[in-house]
Amino acid sequence: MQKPTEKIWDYERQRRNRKLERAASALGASLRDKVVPADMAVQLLEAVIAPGDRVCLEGDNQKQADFLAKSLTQIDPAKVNRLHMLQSVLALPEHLDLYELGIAELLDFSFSGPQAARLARMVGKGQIRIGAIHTYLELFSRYFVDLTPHVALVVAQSADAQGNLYTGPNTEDTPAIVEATAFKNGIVIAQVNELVDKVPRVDIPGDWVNFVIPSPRPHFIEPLFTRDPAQISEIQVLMAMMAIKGIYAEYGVQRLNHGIGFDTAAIELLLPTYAASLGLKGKICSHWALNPHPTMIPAIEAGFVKSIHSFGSELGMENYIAARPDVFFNGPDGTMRSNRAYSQAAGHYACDLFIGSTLQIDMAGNSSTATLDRISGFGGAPNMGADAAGRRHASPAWLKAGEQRRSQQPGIPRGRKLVVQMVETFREHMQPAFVAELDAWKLAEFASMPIPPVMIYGEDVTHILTEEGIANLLLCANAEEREQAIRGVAGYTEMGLGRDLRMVENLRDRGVIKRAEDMGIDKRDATRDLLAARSIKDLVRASGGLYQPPARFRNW
Amino acid sequence: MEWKSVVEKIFPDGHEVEQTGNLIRGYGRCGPHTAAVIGTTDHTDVGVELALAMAAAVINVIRDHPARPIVFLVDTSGQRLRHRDELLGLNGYMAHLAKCVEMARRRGHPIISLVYEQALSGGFLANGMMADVCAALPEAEIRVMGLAAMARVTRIGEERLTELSKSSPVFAPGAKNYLLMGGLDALWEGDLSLCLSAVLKNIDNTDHRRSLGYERGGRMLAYPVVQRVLASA
Amino acid sequence: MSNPKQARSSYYESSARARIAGLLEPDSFHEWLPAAERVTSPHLATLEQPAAFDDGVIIGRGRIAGKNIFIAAQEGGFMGGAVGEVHGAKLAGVLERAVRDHPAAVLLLLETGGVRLQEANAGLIAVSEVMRAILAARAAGVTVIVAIGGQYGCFGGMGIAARCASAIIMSEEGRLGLSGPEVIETARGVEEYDSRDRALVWRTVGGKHRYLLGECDVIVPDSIAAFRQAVTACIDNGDDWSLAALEREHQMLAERVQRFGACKDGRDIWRELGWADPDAIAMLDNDEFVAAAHGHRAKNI
Amino acid sequence: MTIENLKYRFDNGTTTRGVTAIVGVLGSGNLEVLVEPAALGGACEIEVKTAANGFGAIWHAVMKDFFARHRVGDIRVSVNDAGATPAIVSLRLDQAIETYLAQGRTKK
Repeated sequence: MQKPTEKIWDYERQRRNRKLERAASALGASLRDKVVPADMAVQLLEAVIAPGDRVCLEGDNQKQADFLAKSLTQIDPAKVNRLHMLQSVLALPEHLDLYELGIAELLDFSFSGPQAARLARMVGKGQIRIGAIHTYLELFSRYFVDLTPHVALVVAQSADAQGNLYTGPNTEDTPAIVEATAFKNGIVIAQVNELVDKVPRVDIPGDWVNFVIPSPRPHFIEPLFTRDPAQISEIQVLMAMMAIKGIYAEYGVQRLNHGIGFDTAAIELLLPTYAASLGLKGKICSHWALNPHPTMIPAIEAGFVKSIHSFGSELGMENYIAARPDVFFNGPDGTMRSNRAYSQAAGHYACDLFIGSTLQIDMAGNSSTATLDRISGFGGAPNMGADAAGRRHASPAWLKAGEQRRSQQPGIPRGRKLVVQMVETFREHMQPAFVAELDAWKLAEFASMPIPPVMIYGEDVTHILTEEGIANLLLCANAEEREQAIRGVAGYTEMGLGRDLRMVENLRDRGVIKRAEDMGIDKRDATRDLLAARSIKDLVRASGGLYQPPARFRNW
Repeated sequence: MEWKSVVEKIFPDGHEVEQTGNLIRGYGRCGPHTAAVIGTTDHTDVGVELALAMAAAVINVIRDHPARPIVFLVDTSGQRLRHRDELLGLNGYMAHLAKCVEMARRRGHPIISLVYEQALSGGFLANGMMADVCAALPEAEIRVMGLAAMARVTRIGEERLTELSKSSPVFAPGAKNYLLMGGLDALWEGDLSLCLSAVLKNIDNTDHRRSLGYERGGRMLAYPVVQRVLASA
Repeated sequence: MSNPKQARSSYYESSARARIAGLLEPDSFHEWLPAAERVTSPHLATLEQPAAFDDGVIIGRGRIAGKNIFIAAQEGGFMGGAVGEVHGAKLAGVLERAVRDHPAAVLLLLETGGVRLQEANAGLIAVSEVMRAILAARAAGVTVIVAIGGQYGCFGGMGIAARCASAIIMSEEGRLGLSGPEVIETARGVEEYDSRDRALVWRTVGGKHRYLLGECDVIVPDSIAAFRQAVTACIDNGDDWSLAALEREHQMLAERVQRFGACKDGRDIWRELGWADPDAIAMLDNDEFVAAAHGHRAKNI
Repeated sequence: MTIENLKYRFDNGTTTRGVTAIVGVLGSGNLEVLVEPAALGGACEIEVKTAANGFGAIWHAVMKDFFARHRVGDIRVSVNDAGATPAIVSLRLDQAIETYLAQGRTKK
C-alpha cells in the first residue's frame, strides 16, 4: 500500500501568513501595532496583494475608501497585476484608472452611477472585463460563496491601535466585506479618518482587521439621498397624492421602502399634510427600510413613523438621528449604525411595498435605467422591487395584493409584495418613459451581456403610477390586458397614443386603471402648498435645527 | 492712446492732471471752460476702492467747484471680478458713484465722458454711461462680452453670431454699434478740444440715448415702447 | 382674489404676476403693454429663441395700502430676468412716467442676472437708462423701492440700478451683487469663489449679509405679505435725495472698506460687527435676526 | 435652435364669456398660455410656438383632448413653449381656461 500524499488543509492560511511576513519586513519599524503610516500605504499594498488576487475595494453607495483607491493606482503593475476587483459601487475615477494602468482586469460590481459613461466606453474598447452586474445582496452573497476577497480595503471613521473600527453612522457595506474576508484567510486593511485611544463603539472587532492607515484627509462621502423640496413639481405632488390615496391607503401599507427620486420625496412630504388629512396617520407608513432622507423629517416629527432601518446614513442628518433613538437604530454610543446587507434583506422580506422611479418601461412592464452609452448597474432596487417568493409571514397589505392576483390567476393562497413604478410619462427634454423596446437590449448587445440589464421585471411589478393615473397589473387577466393597462397610463407617449380606447375604458370601469378623479382627487388641489416643507430650510426648521444640510443644499 | 496725450489734446490751454494708481484726476482748461477730469487708465478693473475714489473726486468737485463741467476719461476692463469685492458690495459702490454723478448733474455740472481706450460692461455703467454726453475715440473698444464667450453662454454658434453682427448692432462689440444704438453721442476725431467745446455749448441734462438710437436706426423699439407706456391709460 | 393661501405664499416661489397680485390691493392692478399686446423681443426671434409675450417684465399701476403706485416686476423664470431692449424700455418707461405723474412710489420687483446677452448692447444701454431714470424719479421727489427675493437674485448692471433706489427690501433668500459667483469662478477659478458652495454664496451676497452690511434697508421673511408690509413702511418713510445723504453714504462706504477690506468671508465681517457666534446667524428666524442685529449692523443712515 | 409654429382649429365650441388671461412662465420645461376672446364663429383657434421640434402629433393630441374637456369656443389660445411635457401643457391650458372663465363670471 502506498502511503497517501499528505493533504494540505491550510494552504490559504499559509499564503496569508507569508503575505503578512512580507508586509512586516516591508514596513519595518514604521508599523506600530496595526497602524501603518499613510506614506507606506503603497508598500503595504504591494506586499499583501498578489497578482490575480480578488480585491474588494470598499466603494459604497455613499462612503468611499478613497485614499486606498488612490494608493492602489500607485502600485507597480509589474509587481501586482491582473487583479479581480469586487466593488458594490464604482464611484471614483480611480476605480477605473486601475484598468487603464494594467493593475486590474476583471470587475464584479453592482452600481456605477457617476462612472457609468466611462465604464461603457472602456468596455467598448475592451479595456475592462465585467464578470457580472449584481444587485447588492447578490454581490454580498457571492463574497461568501465564490467571490471571497483575498484582500479587503475598507474605510471607517476611527480606529484604535488594536484595529477596532468605528464606522460612524455610515456603516454601509463594511461588516459584510470584512466578515467574508477575515474568516476565509483574507487580509483586511482599513483607512480611517482618525486614530483614537478608544473607539466610541466597536463596529468591526480588531482581530478581524490586519492593518489600519490614518488617511491624510477624511474619506469622501456623498449626500446621495438629499432631495431639495424646492425642486418638487406640482405634477409630482399630484402623483404623490395618487400614491397615498390610491395605493398606500387602499392596501394599508405599513412597511415599505422608497426610492431616492423627487417623486417619492413628494410622497414623504405629503404624509403630514395630505395623508394626515385623509386620517391615515397610524394606518400607513409606520415601518421603513430607508436611508435617513431629510424629506422624512416632517413625517417623523408628525408622529407618522415608528422605525427606520437604514442602508447607510445621510450627511447632515447625524444629530437629528442621534436625537431620535426611538425611530433609528442607534448604538449604545448614541450614533446610528447602518447596514446595507441587513437593510436590503429587510427591504426584500419584511416590507410590503417598494416604490421607485425608472427611466424606461416596456409594454410588458419591464423597467430599466440602462441607456446605450452608460453601464450603470442596479444597486438595490431589484432586491426591493421583487416579490419575495421566500416570504411566509402575512400582513394585510400582502394578503390583499395576493388576493387581487388570485382573482385573475387562481392558485394556492399566498400574499404578494406591492412593487410600484412611479414615473412621469415624459422626462426632461421630452424623453418618453414608455417604450416599445428597452435600451437595455441594445446595451446587452453592445457590451456582450448574457441578458439585458433589466432593473425590475414586469412580472414583479404590481402597479404603474403616472400623472395620468394608476394601472393595477394584479387585476389584469392576461398579457393583452396588461399591455393596455400600461398604455392606458402612458399619456401622450407613442405607447400611450397607441392604446385601444375601448379596452382602456373597459379597464377603467373595472378599476384596473384609475384616474385622479376616480380616486376622488381634484387635480387643482395638487399644488406645492401641500408639501410639509418647500425648501431645505423648512426641513431644518422642522428638525428644530438638528438637521445640518451640506453647504451645497443651502440658500441662506 | 495714452491718457496724457488724450488730456493734452482735449486741454491745449493747460491742465493739471495726475495719476494715482489707476485713478486719473485733476482739471484742464479748454477755451473759456475749466473742466474737472476724473478717469481710469491701464485697462484697470474697477473694484470698491477705485469706485469710491472716483465718487470722492465727484463729491469734491460738487463741493469746491459749483457747476464746473466734469469730464470722465474711460479706460476699464470692467468691474473687478473678485469674491472680496462682491463681499463688500461692489454694486453698492458703483451705484454710489452713479448717484454722485447724478447729484452733480442735478446741481448744474455738465457731465461728459470719453472712452479713450476701452469700456466693458459694469465698469462703464457707473461713470461713462451716466454722462450727459458720452463720446469715444474711433479706435476705442466698447462691449459687454466678446462673441466667443457670448456664443458659449447663449449656446448660439459663434459663426451665426458673427454673421448676424454684420447686419445688427444689437449685441456685437464695437464703438460703432454703440453709436448706432444711441449709447454714444459721437466719435471724437480730429481736434479733441474743439469736440469738447462744441459739446459744452449745447449740453443739456436729459437722457437722449433712446431717441438717438431711434433716429440712427440702431434701436428701433426702446423709444416707441417708452412712448406707449407714457400714453397708456 | 382674496385667496387664503396668499397670506402664506412664498415670494421666492411665486411668479412675477403672482407677486404683483399678492402685493397690490385686489383688482387694483392695471397693466401697461400687457401680454395680449405682444410687445416681444424681435432680437430673440431673429436668433430663433422663444420670446415671451411680455418680454419678461410686467408693468403697470395699482394700489397698496390705499396709495397709488407704479410697479414693475421682472420674471426670473424667463431668461433669468435678463434685460433686453423691450424689457429695459418697459422699466424705463414706468420710471419716466413717474417723473410726470408723481405716484406715491415706484415699486420695482427685481429678479435678474443683468444684461440679456442676445441683445447685449441694447440691454446695457437700457440698464443705464433705468439707472438714470431711477435717479431722475428720485430727484423729482418720487420714492423708488426695490424688492429682491426671487430665485435668480439681482445681479449685473441691475445690481447697481437696485442700489440707486430710495430703499431696498430683501428676504434672506434674496441675493444682491454685481458679478454672479459663476462669472467670478469662471474668470478666477474655484479657489477664488466656489459657486457651488451655496452657503458661501449666501454669506457673500445673501439677504442677511446685505442687511448687516447696510446694503439693504429692510429684511423680511419669505412671504408676499411680509414684503407688502415692508413696502408700505418704505412708502411712509419717503426718500432723502440730498447731497448730505450722499455724503453720509460715502462715509459709510469708506468706513466699510477700512473696517472689512481685509475680511475673507462674511463670517469675518459679522465677527467684526460684534456677533459672538457668526455661524448661528444663518439659522436665526427673521425676527430673531433683526432683533439680534440691532447695534450689530454697519449702517449709520 | 429653431422655433416650430403649430396651428389648430376646433369648431363647434360653446361661446362663453371670459376675460383675457395669461398663466405660466416661458422658462425651461414650462410654457405660457394666453387665452383671449375672439369672434371665431364658435371655434377655438390655437397657435403654439415651441422650441422643441418634432412633437406635432403629441401637441395635436393634447389640444384635441383640451378642447374635448372644455369645449369653449370663440377664443384664441396662444402658447409659447420651452419644452414643457404634455402633463405640464395640459395643466397650464386648464389653468388658463379656468382663469379666463372665472374672470368672465366676476366681470360686470
